[in-house]
Amino acid sequence: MIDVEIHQRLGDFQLDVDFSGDGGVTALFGPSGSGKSSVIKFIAGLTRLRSGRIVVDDAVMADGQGRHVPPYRRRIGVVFQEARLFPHMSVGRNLRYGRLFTPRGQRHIAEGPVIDTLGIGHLLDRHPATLSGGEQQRVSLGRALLASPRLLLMDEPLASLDAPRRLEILPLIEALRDEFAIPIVYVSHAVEEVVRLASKVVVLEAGKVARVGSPTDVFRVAADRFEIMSVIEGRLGPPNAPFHLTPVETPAGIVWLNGLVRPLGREVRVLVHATDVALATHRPDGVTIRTVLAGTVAEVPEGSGSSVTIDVELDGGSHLAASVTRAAVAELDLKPGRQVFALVKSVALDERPL
Amino acid sequence: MIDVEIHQRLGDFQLDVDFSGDGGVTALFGPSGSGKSSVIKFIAGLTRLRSGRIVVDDAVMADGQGRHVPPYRRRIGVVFQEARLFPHMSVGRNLRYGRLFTPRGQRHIAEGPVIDTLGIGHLLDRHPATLSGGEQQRVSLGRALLASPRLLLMDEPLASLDAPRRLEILPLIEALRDEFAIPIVYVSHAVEEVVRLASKVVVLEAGKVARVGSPTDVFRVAADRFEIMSVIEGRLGPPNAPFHLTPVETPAGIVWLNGLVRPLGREVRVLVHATDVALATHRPDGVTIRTVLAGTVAEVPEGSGSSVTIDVELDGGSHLAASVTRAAVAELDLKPGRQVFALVKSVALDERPL
Amino acid sequence: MPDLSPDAWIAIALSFKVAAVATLCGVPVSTVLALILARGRFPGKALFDGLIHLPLVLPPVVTGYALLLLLGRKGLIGAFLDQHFGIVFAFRWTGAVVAAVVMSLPIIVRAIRLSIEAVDTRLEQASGALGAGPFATFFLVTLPLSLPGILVGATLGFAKALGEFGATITFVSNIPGETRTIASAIYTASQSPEGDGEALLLSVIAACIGLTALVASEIIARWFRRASS
Amino acid sequence: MPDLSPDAWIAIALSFKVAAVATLCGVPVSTVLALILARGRFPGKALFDGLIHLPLVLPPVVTGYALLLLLGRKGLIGAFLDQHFGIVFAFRWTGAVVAAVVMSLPIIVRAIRLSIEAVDTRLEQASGALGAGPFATFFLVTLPLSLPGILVGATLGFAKALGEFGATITFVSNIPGETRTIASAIYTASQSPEGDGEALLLSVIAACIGLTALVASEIIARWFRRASS
Amino acid sequence: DQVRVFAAASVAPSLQKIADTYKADKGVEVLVTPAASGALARQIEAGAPADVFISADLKWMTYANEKGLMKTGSSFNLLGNSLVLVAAKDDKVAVDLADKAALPAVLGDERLAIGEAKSVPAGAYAEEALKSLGLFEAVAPRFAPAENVRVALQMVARGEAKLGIVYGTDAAAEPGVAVVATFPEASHKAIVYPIGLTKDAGPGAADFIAYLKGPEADAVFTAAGFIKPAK
Ligand SMILES: Nc1ncnc2c1ncn2[C@@H]1O[C@H](COP(=O)(O)OP(=O)(O)OP(=O)(O)O)[C@@H](O)[C@H]1O
Ligand SMILES: Nc1ncnc2c1ncn2[C@@H]1O[C@H](COP(=O)(O)OP(=O)(O)OP(=O)(O)O)[C@@H](O)[C@H]1O
Ligand SMILES: [Mg+2]
Ligand SMILES: [Mg+2]
Repeated sequence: MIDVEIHQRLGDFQLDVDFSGDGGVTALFGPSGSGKSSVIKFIAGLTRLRSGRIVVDDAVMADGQGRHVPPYRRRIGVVFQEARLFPHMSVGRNLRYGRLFTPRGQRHIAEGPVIDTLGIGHLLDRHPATLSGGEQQRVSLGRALLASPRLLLMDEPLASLDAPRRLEILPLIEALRDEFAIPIVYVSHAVEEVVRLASKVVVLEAGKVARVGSPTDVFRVAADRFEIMSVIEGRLGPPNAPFHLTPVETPAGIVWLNGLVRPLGREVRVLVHATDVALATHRPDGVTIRTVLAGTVAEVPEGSGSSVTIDVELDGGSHLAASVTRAAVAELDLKPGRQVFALVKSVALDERPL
Repeated sequence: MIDVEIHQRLGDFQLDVDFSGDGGVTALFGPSGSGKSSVIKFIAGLTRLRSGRIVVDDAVMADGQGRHVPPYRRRIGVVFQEARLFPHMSVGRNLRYGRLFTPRGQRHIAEGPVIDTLGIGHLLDRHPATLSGGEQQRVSLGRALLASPRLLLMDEPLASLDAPRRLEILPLIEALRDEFAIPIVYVSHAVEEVVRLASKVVVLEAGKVARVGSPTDVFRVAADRFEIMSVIEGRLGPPNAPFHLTPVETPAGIVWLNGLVRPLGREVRVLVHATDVALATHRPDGVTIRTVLAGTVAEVPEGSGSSVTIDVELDGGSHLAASVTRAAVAELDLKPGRQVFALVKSVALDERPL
Repeated sequence: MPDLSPDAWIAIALSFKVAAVATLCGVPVSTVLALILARGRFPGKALFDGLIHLPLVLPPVVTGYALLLLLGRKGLIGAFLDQHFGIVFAFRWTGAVVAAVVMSLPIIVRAIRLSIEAVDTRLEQASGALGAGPFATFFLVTLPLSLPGILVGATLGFAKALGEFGATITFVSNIPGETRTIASAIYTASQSPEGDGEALLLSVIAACIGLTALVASEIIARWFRRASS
Repeated sequence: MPDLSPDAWIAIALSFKVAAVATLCGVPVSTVLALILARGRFPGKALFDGLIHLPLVLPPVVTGYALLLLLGRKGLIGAFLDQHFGIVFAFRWTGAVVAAVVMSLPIIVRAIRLSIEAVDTRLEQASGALGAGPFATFFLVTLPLSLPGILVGATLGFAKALGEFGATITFVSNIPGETRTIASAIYTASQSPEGDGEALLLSVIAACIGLTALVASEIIARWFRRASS
Repeated sequence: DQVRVFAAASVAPSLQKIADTYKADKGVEVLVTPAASGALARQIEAGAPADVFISADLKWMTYANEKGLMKTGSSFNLLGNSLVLVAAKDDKVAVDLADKAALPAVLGDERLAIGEAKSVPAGAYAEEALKSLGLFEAVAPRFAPAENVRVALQMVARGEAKLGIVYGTDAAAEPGVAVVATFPEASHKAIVYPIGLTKDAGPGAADFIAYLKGPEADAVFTAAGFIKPAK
């Protein structure tokens, strides 16, 4: 759905990026100054491409050879890293700005739900100057959405929001992705968000693509152990209403999700942080941890720090990363081939399946 | 060290805040639009106080009655939520700006280490306009530090930085707090940061102080279960060098810290997320979880969701919050007075003690 | 003000009309010119810029004379306008408007251009990304954000139009009731010693009108600033 | 340009000197006035603002006459300056500078004020929070960020000083070599039937000087914009 | 109907008074448009609505005639003027123009206000007179050329210039100055104000010119200090 190839110098900074994204969320991930915002600006057409190619939905937006569809004809929504609200317009007029230029038939996204979810209904008559940082960011997000773009570029849209507010807004972005089928390029430093939203992660480093792949693949080898995650696929079982839990049936055992998730039988992906997994050599009992998955140790990397990330092949073939201390590895004699039970604190899973 | 009392209307927003901070880090925490930045601006003297009192180190900065020490005489450093860099000066000149107005004898903070830690050495000749969002934020942080202020106000200074970069910068802030003994008022949405840095947390909600206290106390009753934390105090034991672990001896058992932390015998505080704690009815074995603490269930709140946060009184009297599913509570028949073992995934503890 | 002759009152009314119309015409024209100069890139831009500034550099009489040569009924452009559209500027109050516009153009254009160049281009980018074409962006973002400059331009233009004398009297003469503005009336009065009192009185009146316009513009500016915060 | 009389060359040199000095004096004065008007709050501010704009509203001759009354050797202020400091403006080129400064003041002040008011006050706040007092903040932040306006002010002031005629000739007369500027020379030439050629030639020269100043200011502005990005 | 008179600024005040009585007497409105003679001549050339042109000197009437702007033979000298040396009223000075040393001596290093010779007729006459009296070389460096005679007068009245050379009419009207000496008629060309009908003058214009030659007008002109033109 989107093809990006950029070879260009910005001052002293050389950007050489080549990736494509499908219909879902493509995450741009990488350290500060790695070129994420620059890529966004090229896709939006705000920086002129001199060498490379930007294609959205089979339409060539720029080919570095003179073809340069101006930004206002691209129908690409941008949530900028800074809010960039129009200071002379009320919040309401800011929000409705894009709508003016959206053909009537393409105004897919209704105002009410967006404003409600963003919690900015009480700000409509205010001017941007007096808004708080997070309020500005939410209005800016709303403004981009309400233009009903055919591609959405979001540059750290939730950076200055508190955790509860983020959790409220994430479903909105998921709805854009799923219900409205708007492809999204999403810049974020929050692994949680990226993993939850993205089907593809492009990791930038110093202007180059360092890794590309699914969140699982990319974060499995992430440099920082807090970023390592696994994804387990399964099928929703009948919810346990009194206890507000829903089982996800997987070949390796049942993963318990918090909340009542339906419909029965739906295929879901469940996300597990490597740091939320403990391993036991026999099936434990009398423990509050309810999700216990059976498998065998596939790989125990050498290491010199206190922790290592062990690769466990679960029954059924999917892989699970578990971050454990080397001391425990030695004590329990964990080595490839050894049968283990992975204990996953169900409460540490995300509220909604991916 | 700092006393803040503010009663003032900003447009439709009524701010009524009263708190004090000691020499360490006082965190301002709260949802978007709760008044955190407004408080910062009052302390810095950028908004004129009409009713209330701001006292820093026994000096009355503003008393709402005409006394208003102008900002430039307060020697209070501010890291703004937006970077506010001077666009006509190079990064280097931005960084050195505050130094011009700092009496020679009070220039405590050396340039080199700050610039190195922030990773902005290669930007010194650049102008702010072309910096990335995170680069701007780091320069702005450096600029405030290099003025060697006697009080530092930081408004989400790490919001747009990647996790590894944050982990690099946090020790710098800790050094300001510990080595230079600069009191800090710190606004952040990241519970991790707040817990790591702050000795006191002031939670704002809609312009009022909702809760005040130590991070433990505050996050113990936090509305969002991801924010609930406990603090356990103990004494450093002899590190286990081969496995890179350090024991913290507590009456309830040993807490294993990743890394080699010294000196032996030092009193430390260890932080535990409620979501990182599992409970078992008998001491487990054959599990990679190494930190097992003994205690009794003190309280099991009623609840209707999937999880509840159980209060466990550890042997020795300190309290530990554990977030578990209600299903597990029922199955294991957890109730007050019941002997339990708390399993804490050591790898989920913070790298450094608080 | 009983000692003011009826002619003087007519001159005041005329000046007011000329200044108002000159401002109303001058500001839009200047806005377009300022936009072209601020954003446009074309060969000869410097020359074009210079041409606009010319009335500032030359003595007003020369500008007036140039206008007479160009726009007079027998002038290059004037003859054309007269024959094809029946538009005559020479020796009409509309000519005084033209003179005032030309003379105040450099000042107004500069003020507006300064404001346009101060507009944060990132906001214009944001507008573009929201689907607004160059025109829409100009009218919805650039122009409103340049309002301080436009207001200053209008104020300066109005004041200048009130005070303009040299080019006006040279281009459209000093015909009572038709082209005798306050400035020309002051000149006329000052030609005889008995006129000194009237000249002074007229000067004070001109100053008062100018001051009123100024205060009005300050109030509008303040109101505008308040509206956007 | 062989047909230009030596007198004309002297007038050109003098104009250049007067315009340059007027710009050098007018810009700092205007900057201070602009700052006072942009930021100050005091009673009578509107009147003060009006006073500065007066030369725009009144015919130049009236302004010149007022200068004569105030700053002439027998004038209110002039006599004082003469007796206590030996400063005389009447019939001196310095008087031409004064006339040019007064006449261009409203334009320069407005341009600079516009730029000062466009400076993001949050940057000034940041400066204050870094320990810079009002003066330091003004010189290190406000002023450099107002440079576009100051440059425009300087350009307009220079151009206006070149073209100023009415107030100058009334205040300091038209003495060859002392107070006869290009503008006076052009006017004088244009007032006799045979003078057309010389008037035209001088006008072209004045236009060229103005254009050069304009181009120079554009180059400086572009260089400055590039330096801050 | 109307008679539209383009008149040199210096004649305009008197002319306006005459116009007022003319309207009262004859019921014909006279519209007086004052400006510099040169500007008026060029405006007429550019098609300005004028029936009568009164110039402050011969050269612009000549210009108008040469360009064919005037009705042939319609122009004649309506008025004359004298040229006088003035000083501020309180300034007790006496100058004998016949004594070549007197004027420079009185002047010292002060200024002599005159009209700018090229643009103001009075200035041209003044230069001519000074030359013929042999005073020019001595006083030329002390000139303070003004844009019009009124300004020159003010310079003298205000004490900015020690002396001034202006028309008798101006000196008579300005209470702040006193006439120190009158230049001999022979020292300069006759000062005349030519008047004429423009090429497309309306029918009433000739009547008004006739009226200007009549006794009512003459009284006004004389009161203002104008004299009969030298033939
Ligand atoms: N015009 C320019 N001249 C020089 N360097 C530039 C220019 N534009 C961008 N850069 C540099 O390119 C790099 C990438 O910038 P970009 O804004 O894309 O980073 P980013 O990945 O969005 O970082 P962040 O997470 O901090 O926002 C930065 O180091 C920046 O300084
Ligand atoms: N002048 C004003 N007029 C009206 N409302 C104002 C004004 N100034 C601030 N507010 C409101 O006060 C509230 C607090 O703003 P503040 O910037 O302090 O929030 P914050 O806690 O910093 O939020 P964030 O985390 O989003 O930055 C916001 O809802 C804001 O809209
Ligand atoms: Mg960025
Ligand atoms: Mg804030």
